[in-house]
Amino acid sequence: MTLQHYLVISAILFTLGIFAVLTRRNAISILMGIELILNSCNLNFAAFSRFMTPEDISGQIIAIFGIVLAAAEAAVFLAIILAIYREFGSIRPDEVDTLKG
Amino acid sequence: MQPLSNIDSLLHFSPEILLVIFATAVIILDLIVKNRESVAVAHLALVGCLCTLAAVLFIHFSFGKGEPVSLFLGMIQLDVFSTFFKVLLLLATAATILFSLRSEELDAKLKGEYYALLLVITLGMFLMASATNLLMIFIALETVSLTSYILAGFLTHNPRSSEAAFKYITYGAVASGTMLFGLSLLFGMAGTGDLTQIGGRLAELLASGEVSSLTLLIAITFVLAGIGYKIASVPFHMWSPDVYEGAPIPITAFLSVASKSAGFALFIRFFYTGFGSTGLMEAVDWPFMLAIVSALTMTVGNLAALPQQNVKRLLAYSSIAHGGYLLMGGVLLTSEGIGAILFYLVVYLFMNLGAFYVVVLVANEMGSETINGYRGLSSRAPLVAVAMMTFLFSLTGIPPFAGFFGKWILFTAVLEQGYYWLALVGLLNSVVSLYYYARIVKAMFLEDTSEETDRVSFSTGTFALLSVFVIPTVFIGFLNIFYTFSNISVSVIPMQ
Amino acid sequence: MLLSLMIFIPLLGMIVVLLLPRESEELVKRVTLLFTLIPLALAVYLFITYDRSTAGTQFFHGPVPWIDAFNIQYHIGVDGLSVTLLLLTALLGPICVIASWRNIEKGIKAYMALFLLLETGMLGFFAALDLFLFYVFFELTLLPMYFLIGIWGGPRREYAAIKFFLYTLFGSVLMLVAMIAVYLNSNIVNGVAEGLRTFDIPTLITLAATQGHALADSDFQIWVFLGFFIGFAVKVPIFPFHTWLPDAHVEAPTAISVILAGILLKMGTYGLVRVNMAMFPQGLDHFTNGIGFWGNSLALLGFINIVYGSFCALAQTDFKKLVAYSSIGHMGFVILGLAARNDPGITGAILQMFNHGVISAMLFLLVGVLYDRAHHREINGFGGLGTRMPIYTGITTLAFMASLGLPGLSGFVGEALSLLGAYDKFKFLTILSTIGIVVGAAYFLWTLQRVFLGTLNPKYEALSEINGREILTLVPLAILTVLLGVWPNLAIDMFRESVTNLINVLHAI
Amino acid sequence: MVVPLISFILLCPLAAFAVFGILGLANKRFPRQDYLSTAAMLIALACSFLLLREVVPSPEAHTVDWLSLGNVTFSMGFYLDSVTVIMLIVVTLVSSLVHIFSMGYMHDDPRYPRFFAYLSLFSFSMLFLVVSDNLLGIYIGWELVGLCSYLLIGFWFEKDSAANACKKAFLTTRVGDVGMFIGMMMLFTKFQTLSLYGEDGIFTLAASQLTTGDMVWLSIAGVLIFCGAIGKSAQMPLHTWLPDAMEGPTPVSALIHAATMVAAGVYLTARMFPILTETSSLVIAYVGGITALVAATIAIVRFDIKRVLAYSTISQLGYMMLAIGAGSYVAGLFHLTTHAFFKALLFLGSGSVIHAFHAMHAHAHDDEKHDHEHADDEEYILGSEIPPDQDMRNMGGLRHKMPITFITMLIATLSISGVPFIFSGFWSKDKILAGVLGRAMEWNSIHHYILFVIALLAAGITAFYMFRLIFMTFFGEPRNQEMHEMAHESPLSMTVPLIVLALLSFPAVNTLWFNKDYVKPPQQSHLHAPTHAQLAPDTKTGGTGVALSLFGVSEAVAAEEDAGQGTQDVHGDDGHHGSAHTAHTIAMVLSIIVAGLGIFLSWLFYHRRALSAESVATTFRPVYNLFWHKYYFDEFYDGVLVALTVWKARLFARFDGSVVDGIVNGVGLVTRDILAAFVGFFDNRVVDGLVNRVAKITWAIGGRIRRIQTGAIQTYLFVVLVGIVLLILIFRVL
Repeated sequence: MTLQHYLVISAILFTLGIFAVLTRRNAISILMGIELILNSCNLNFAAFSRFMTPEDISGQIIAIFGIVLAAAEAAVFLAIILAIYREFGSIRPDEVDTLKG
Repeated sequence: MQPLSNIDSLLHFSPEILLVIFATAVIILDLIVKNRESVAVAHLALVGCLCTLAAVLFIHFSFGKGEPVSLFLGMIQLDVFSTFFKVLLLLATAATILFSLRSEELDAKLKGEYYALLLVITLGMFLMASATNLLMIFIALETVSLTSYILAGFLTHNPRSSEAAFKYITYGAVASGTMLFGLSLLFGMAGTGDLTQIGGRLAELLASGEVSSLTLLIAITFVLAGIGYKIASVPFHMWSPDVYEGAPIPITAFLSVASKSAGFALFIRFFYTGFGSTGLMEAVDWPFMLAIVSALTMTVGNLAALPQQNVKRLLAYSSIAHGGYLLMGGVLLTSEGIGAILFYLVVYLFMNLGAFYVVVLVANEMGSETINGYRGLSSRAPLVAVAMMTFLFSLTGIPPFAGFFGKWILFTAVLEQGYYWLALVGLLNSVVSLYYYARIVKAMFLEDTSEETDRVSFSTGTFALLSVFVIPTVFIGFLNIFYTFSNISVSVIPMQ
Repeated sequence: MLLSLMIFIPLLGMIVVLLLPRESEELVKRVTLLFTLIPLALAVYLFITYDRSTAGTQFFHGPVPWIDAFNIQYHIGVDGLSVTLLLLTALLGPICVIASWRNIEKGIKAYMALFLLLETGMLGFFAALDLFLFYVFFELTLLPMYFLIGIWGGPRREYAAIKFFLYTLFGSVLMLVAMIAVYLNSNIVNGVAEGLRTFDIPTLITLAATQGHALADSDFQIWVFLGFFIGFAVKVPIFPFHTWLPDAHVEAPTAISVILAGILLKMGTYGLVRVNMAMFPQGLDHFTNGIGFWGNSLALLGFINIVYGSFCALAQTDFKKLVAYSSIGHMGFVILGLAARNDPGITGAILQMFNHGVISAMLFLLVGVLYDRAHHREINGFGGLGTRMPIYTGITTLAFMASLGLPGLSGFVGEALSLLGAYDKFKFLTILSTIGIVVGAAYFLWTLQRVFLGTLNPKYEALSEINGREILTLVPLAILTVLLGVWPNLAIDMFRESVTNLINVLHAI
Repeated sequence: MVVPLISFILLCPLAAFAVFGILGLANKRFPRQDYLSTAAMLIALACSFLLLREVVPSPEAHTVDWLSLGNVTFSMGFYLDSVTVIMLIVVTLVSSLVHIFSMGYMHDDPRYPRFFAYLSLFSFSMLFLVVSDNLLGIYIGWELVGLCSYLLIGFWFEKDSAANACKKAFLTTRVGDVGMFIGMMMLFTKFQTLSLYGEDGIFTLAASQLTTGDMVWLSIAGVLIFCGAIGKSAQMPLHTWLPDAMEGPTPVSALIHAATMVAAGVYLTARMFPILTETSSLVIAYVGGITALVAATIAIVRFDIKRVLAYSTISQLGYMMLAIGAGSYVAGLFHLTTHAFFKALLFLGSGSVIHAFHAMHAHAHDDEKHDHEHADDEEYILGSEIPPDQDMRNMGGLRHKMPITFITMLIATLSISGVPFIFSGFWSKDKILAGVLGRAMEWNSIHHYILFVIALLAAGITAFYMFRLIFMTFFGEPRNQEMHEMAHESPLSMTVPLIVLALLSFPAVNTLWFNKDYVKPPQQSHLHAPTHAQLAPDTKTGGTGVALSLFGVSEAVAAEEDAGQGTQDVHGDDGHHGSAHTAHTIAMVLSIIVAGLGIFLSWLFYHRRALSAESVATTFRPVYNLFWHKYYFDEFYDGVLVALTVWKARLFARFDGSVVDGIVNGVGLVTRDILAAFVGFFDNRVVDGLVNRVAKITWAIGGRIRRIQTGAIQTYLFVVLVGIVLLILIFRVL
């Protein structure tokens, strides 16, 4: 397992995340896409930290912070989805488009 | 300079700490106070701002007169630049709190959280203005983002507000995710999170060919995605009109001024410290990229603003356009350019907040956010109308208002670097902008409402606050102090 | 000091007016009149005490440091040209106040306040010796004008107001670019920067004439010239930037039309003389040396203005629009004269500036008088008024004759001199321009016939004769018209030296 | 002494006008404006006589700086030589007489005071024109008299016809004036001055500086300046305004459109005499000659008494132009003075006739007349419709009713027809003919022979139609009994001026012109070889004149001889002296013959009725039509006009169909409706349209950008993606 493998995987994850965010017709799926993106980043940090600067663990610290923030974000996101559901009776992102122009 | 250890840093960090303390205090007070109508909470938050301001200034003048100090092992840096933005941000926050006091759309039950979040978001922006480490940058960014999502969606039982929050967070999450990916690449290439070292490292690696300029380009573009989303620059601007329209007006005002300023602070520090080295710029000509982005941004913002009917939305687009103007200063790599940005931000703070304040007042009195709601305002509330006129023409950049002087030094800086096309685009844009600003003025002054409506009376406090914005909007340009202040503040930004 | 007093007294007046209670309209008017009369008195004093024997600027105030960051200074002073136009401005001030005495129904207070602000802007513009100050005053006239047209104007006032605003702003941003370019180059000698940059007009003029200075580079001058030129061309207005003028004039209330035609148009030409000609002689040379297309371009524009404006005027059936287009035609003579770059040409142009200010003011006042009575301006809707209102007819005839350049009245001198000067350089264009003289006579006489001669239109049996207040506004102008017609030296003495000086600058290159 | 006198002469009428103006502005009336103005004129007249002594020995200019630039100075000033003085006297004299005449003629006009004010203003302007010593001054006076004629023709501006006529007059003359102004510009650019006299005046400079190379532009300049004269003196092709100008009150026609203003053109040409080149002189001569002939032929067939006089005026002016063009400076000016008197007399006489009829007319068909005046002005202005009180076909046998008018007008007619020896008209006309023939013989140029013939013909025709007028008006049976009954002799205020003018039609009072030392023609420095020669006829006949005016014909020849000797030593080559001598004799004889012939014919036609004008008219129908339709000048213009009017109706409905006629209004129509409307259209649609288009486009783009903002969050994110990709791609490509 060299660095490249990790990078490729993270790249794939990132792309999948973006793809999900763009195409899913359900807010939850979008949230999952976002999580994919964030995790690909974390993976990057960890991998770089492991291979580039073995003696310095700052990369891994960043990854941990990333996970924390991702969690926080997920919480807020879910709360907002609830609100959306309350107001719109649906969580299809394309139905939430009263603000436009 | 040698980074201070965590313990030594705490004193220098006192403003931020104060903010945290006050945030918690606000929540506690809110729990204590039973009376829903009491404004004690807001006033406490206001006091918090003032104390923080005092602390900021105290630290600035007591410790080394703003000599750069690196805190927490190089996580954040305390210098004139950050101090400048801290003052700016505190002013914005205080103003927002005052707006919120007068705004009638906010839910009385949630005051405590509201003001607490305002203080927290300020904290996040402080960090944005002073962070010098990738990790800190990311944390700061996320702090600001998360709180602002909540604030945007703060109006429960208001679908528009919820929708704004939804779009905001979706967009924001993706953008910050993208940025984080870019950061990870940078970290990987440079092998360090310290912004001050990244630049040098990357330059060396480029020279030695260990890093391909493509990777660097991708990384920079991804970072730009995150920052561009904060300062709402094309093509990362599309969230802002919807969010600004849906969010509570005070929050809209706050976002349009404070988070834009913080975004610029971050942008300047990041790009000038991180990517400022000449070798790097030969590999990736990001200034030129930004020049194009800024031209697009102001053009799109102005043109899209033309047909708007909702004043909040119109101002949203106008603030996009102003983001474009400001970005011009960022592509010049000269201290004049940065100084121009800072000066313009000061001016922009007053005129834009003022404009939004009038929007709040009108929304309260006439219950309308559309241009038609402003018809005949000159006869119903002349002073307010005149104030709004001042703000709008200042935004257009017409002498003798401060907005003109802001544009003036901005364009001087741009022309000095020979970016004639960019200056021309900017100036023509400001001509276009006159048209939609004037539509509001027209509604207020030129179209007299057929039915002779009675005059609306406002409290003296309202006028006092209004004048707080009007007077600077008229006089800033004529005073030397502001120019010198903004020029000093850029001294710490490294220039190649 | 005296000059600053003169400039800022109207501003003071504005504040005073704003502090007055809105009920006491008469008081507001009186106060405004007072605050416009003081500058007039000062202007007359300037006119008398001005030392006609020197070209240099006089009655300095400043340079007082203002914005150190850009070495912007508060610096004002007058030379012969400015003093003449200052007098014109100060004279039209009270006249317009009197003209607005009755026919402003709503918001008289705001009206007067804006008017005073406008006057400050105009006075300051003509006295400014610092380029930045110059620009600020130039723009300062925009806002009050926008509101004065937009609030108190006619049916299509909103359109007219914003059109005026956008046009002028468009011009002035190009001017701004040019201005900044001048500022940035103001300290570069032989490629190396030395000393402070400056906005000081006299300094800049000398710099632009010194060898090796960045400002003296001919290409630079050509571009900067263009920038400023477009800015002023919109104000003058020069074809094809003129289309705001008819709308603005038609919609604006009488007094404001007077100011528009009398002063604001002159701001354009004044800027051409003060900045474009004095500061960029090489740029000017490129457009007026009579070689090739560009060498004739300025004169060509003048010619187009003359002929085009006259023909447009001929096509109008709206009295006010006709006068508006006639102004375009007359400003053409100014451009032509300036393009000639010689003694008669420039003197003629300046005279024409002043005289047109006086005459067109009369014309618009007269149109206003008729409009207040008949409530329309359709020329063909009148007829035979000569029998009903002889005095009015008499004054109108005088104004028309002056405007169509009848010798013995002031209009002639300026036109004739401009043409005499221009013929020296641009024979063909000048001869073609004389078409304007005939057409000018044609539309004025034709109007005279349709409105005043022939059988009286029964609708206007009961039309009342022009009243004392209106005569009061017209007589001073009429006197000036005749006086300068028979004694042009009275005006020329003021700026003869300045013109000679300017010509030396132009020939120095 | 000179300057104060002249200033005083100028100030009197000006003051008279000023009083009126100031009082008018104060909305008051000065009841006796007429006395004031008349008094002013009489004083001016007295002063002008005083000037007689001042002028000789040497002409001089008195100037002040009027308009001084850095290195150029335009001075205003007086130039006083014999010609000036004579002109002054003529103007003041005729003007005063007209003032007096008007007191009676205009008496019951509602705007009585204003009329006199205008007259004063006119007199001032005319005098200013006469005395000023530089082109600019002349131009100023020139335009001012134009204004006055505009005001006075349009004095009865309620009549649409009058309103049209005055506009037409002003514009037509203006066209000429522009030509003159261009000429002035040419001279100015060459000499950097507009003063004529003095060592740095145009004439001296022209004489000293110019080379044969400059002849071309000098000729052009000369002709251009002459354009002014063409307009003012109603020479072809700008003559059509003068007949219409008869819309004005008759005294005005007498003063402005017969005696003074129209003569200003001749005066100007004479002033320009020194810089006239051969070419420009020839052009002038031809214009004058053709005008003289054409106008005369038109006059034959008019029935409107005032129009006959109008055309005769045009013709006589052509005569003067011809004289100047042919180099007979003195002759031209001499004819100017004599003509001023007898033509003024004729007009005033006709005025008194019209007055006689008009008085009655006012009672009889007032409203009816009123109607027809406004019925169809187009017709009316074309002259085919004649107000009955001016129609000679309604007159006849008036000589018993109004003897004074008859006698005086007869004298004038004899004078204009050139009845030999005792009438001034004969001498002046004879001088001209002699001058032309003389020039022809010296240079034996075919042109001048042609011109001479033309002049002769014109002289004959003049005699014919003038007597036609007399016969139709005063002799024979009254054609319109009813009108005839009402007719009566005019009041004293009107007859006195007639008598005075009649006296002035005798040569004795014009002796100044016969004194060859008094009026000296200036040198023409720009003619080829025989330059000096052309002076001969003048001086010669000048000499003769003195003799003849005092004694009979018999001595004339003798006097001529020594006059010849006199001139011989001046420029001593016999050849031309001989030619001049013969020229003069021939000219005199021929002129007498043609005059007699003309009178005789008209006697046959209109008194004896041995021949019937109708029959002749029918036999020579085409010719008659040509004359009747004034060579189809107006018809031609109207033809163009009709076409345009049709267009107009279709294209520019918004223009009212106001009555338009004559070339000026024709051109006016073209420019006004076609060109101007096009330009106006262009301005609205194209220039303004462009601006609005830009605005629209900008707005449209705004709309597009809006549409991208669909409201669906995923679209936004997609845009982000695309944006990032594009940015990266761009920078890889770059």
